Amino acid sequence: MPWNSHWVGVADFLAMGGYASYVWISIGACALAVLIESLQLRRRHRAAARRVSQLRGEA
Amino acid sequence: MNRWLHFASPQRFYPLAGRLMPWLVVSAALLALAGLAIGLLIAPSDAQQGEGYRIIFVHVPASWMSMFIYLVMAFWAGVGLVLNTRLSSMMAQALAPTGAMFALLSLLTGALWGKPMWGAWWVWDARLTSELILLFLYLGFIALYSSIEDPSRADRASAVLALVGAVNVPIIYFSVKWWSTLHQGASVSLTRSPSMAVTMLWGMGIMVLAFWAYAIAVALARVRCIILEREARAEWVKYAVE
Amino acid sequence: MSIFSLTLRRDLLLVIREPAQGMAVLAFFVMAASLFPIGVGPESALLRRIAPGIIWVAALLAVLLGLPRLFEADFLDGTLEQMVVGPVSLGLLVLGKIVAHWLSTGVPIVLLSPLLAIQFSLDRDSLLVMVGSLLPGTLLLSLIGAIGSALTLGLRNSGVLVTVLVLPLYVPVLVFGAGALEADLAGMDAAAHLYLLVALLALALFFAPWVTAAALRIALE
Amino acid sequence: MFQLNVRGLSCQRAENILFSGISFALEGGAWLHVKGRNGAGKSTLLRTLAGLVRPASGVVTFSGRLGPAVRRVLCGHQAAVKRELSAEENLRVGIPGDSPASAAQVQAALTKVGLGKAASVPARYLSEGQKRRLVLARLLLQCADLWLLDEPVNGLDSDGVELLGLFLREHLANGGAAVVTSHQPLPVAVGKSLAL
Repeated sequence: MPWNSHWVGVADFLAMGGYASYVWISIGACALAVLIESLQLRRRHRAAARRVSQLRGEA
Repeated sequence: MNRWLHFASPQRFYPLAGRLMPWLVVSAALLALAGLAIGLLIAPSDAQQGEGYRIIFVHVPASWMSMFIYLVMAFWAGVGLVLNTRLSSMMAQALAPTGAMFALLSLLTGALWGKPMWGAWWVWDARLTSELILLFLYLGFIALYSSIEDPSRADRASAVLALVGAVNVPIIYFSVKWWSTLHQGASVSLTRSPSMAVTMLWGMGIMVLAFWAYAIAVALARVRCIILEREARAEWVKYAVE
Repeated sequence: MSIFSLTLRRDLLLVIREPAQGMAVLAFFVMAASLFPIGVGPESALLRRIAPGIIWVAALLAVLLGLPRLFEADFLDGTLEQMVVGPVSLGLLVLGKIVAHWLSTGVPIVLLSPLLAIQFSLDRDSLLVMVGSLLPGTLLLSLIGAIGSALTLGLRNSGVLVTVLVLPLYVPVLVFGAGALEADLAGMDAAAHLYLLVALLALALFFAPWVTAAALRIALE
Repeated sequence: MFQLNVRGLSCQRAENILFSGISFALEGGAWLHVKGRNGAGKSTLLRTLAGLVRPASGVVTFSGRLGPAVRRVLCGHQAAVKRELSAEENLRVGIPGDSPASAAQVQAALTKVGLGKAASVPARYLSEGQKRRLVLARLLLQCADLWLLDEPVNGLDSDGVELLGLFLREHLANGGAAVVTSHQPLPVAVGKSLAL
């Protein structure tokens, strides 16, 4: 592992000293929230843009 | 002053936000990677809590951001109310969902941290309880502006609520702290974070910057959506949409 | 006569003419508080311990239930618009309405609370602290609630929306109000809680009327 | 001499412009008849003059002898009457802030609008027309300088309209001004008119 950190190997790192589920779920939840928010925003932007071009078509 | 007002109109702000967003997204990603690398790889394990304490690298930035975003939101809402600039109110409404998300994440990671350390998913600790109430304040703000059709009334009514909320946040925090020390004594508390090694501080600091960059990027993206939705009939919008 | 007392007398006259809704709020207060012994069990030691929270939460929800009486009726028949157009200070007028709402909702709750105290087997000398905390407390709840009901005036889901807006702001009031009674029951001195409660009341008395007036102007635009 | 002047007024409702560039001046003794199709923003114009609505742009100023605040009164679509109060109580305490009128003045105003006998009848039993007349009685008692009447003829029968014309003429005679929106013609000398 780089920077002489005290992890022995990847498995040890993933085990997180027995707290693996808590730590990885926390980080995973943050990543998931970011993902959901980004996708939702992209969908909302596209819907708004479609509405605008629809209006442009009518005008 | 005029320079600043130059970007106050949605028409000029829309492309500016579009140009800023990619930079912010990239820097948020890089900062997050760096922060997690320091937090998970380099930072030493904690004396009492072993490796479980590493959740603070997402818990503390999330709860700090949820508080900071509420104050920024109340600021923009106040500016929108006083100067009657629609864009500021749109910015306040763009920040609210992200602030609520951070409050929710803070509660979730707080519970995930509390379970291994104190054996309970939910601890009526002063900080967690006031975080919960902060989430309710966000939900109240979002519920108010989304249930008023007329945009100008929605902006001004939600601005009043945000300002009243901002005044109440310290009062709520103080009263909850008073309440929790009264009932449970200060033995168990998330506030007394573990002794902070320098690398831990660095890790948390960088994660806060990452969350901060992310929050601005998302707020800009959402404000662009709000501009498109509210100015759909405006002339300039037709050419702004690729 | 100042606009404050004019509005106060007017609203009290209206309450006397149509007491039905006022009674309903009081009935709710007593019923809600009486449900807990049924739900939790009749042993008086336990009831004594949870009495402060129950009585205070029931009073808080009763005031919340009575909030639409503040502006809803006047908004629907157009008199509120006349008041806003009128040349009088809207803040004082609103304060008159809030105090009238307190007199017709909060004070009857306080007068009824000894009835509940008996149910929860509270002894006589803690009655004083209960009344002492509920009296300023209910006025404070009306003041904060007025802001919420003005903001949600005329909205279709205003009933539930007011709750979502106002409950977080009620937390400090509940903490100090119920805390005062609890401290007294535990034999400690409740003065600190009561002072803080009255301090919050002073803050709200100063800010709430004109914030509510601003919210009314926004709602009537 | 009391004067209302409006310059470059424009109003918005939910992001679309209702009207713009409205300018006119109105002195005491004159009245303005506002015409326009439904939804043209006639009511919004009156509510802006009443100070309820914040205009998108433009200026509304009152100059002249009238001290700090011009006493204006707005009669909207709703007859602002409390059902629980009697006709007489409605005039005395119905709207906190009206200029305090003595019982005799109230009774006189009621008889003038033909509600003399119905003074103590709770307003819930009054017909729509009678409520409109009650609003006319209140207009007399408020002795405002600027009357802002939104479709005042609605709900009034023929001699009700006569009464309205009479009161309007008296109001203009002693130096008051009025801005009135109405589809039917009013029994008053034709004043200025503004089409939205």
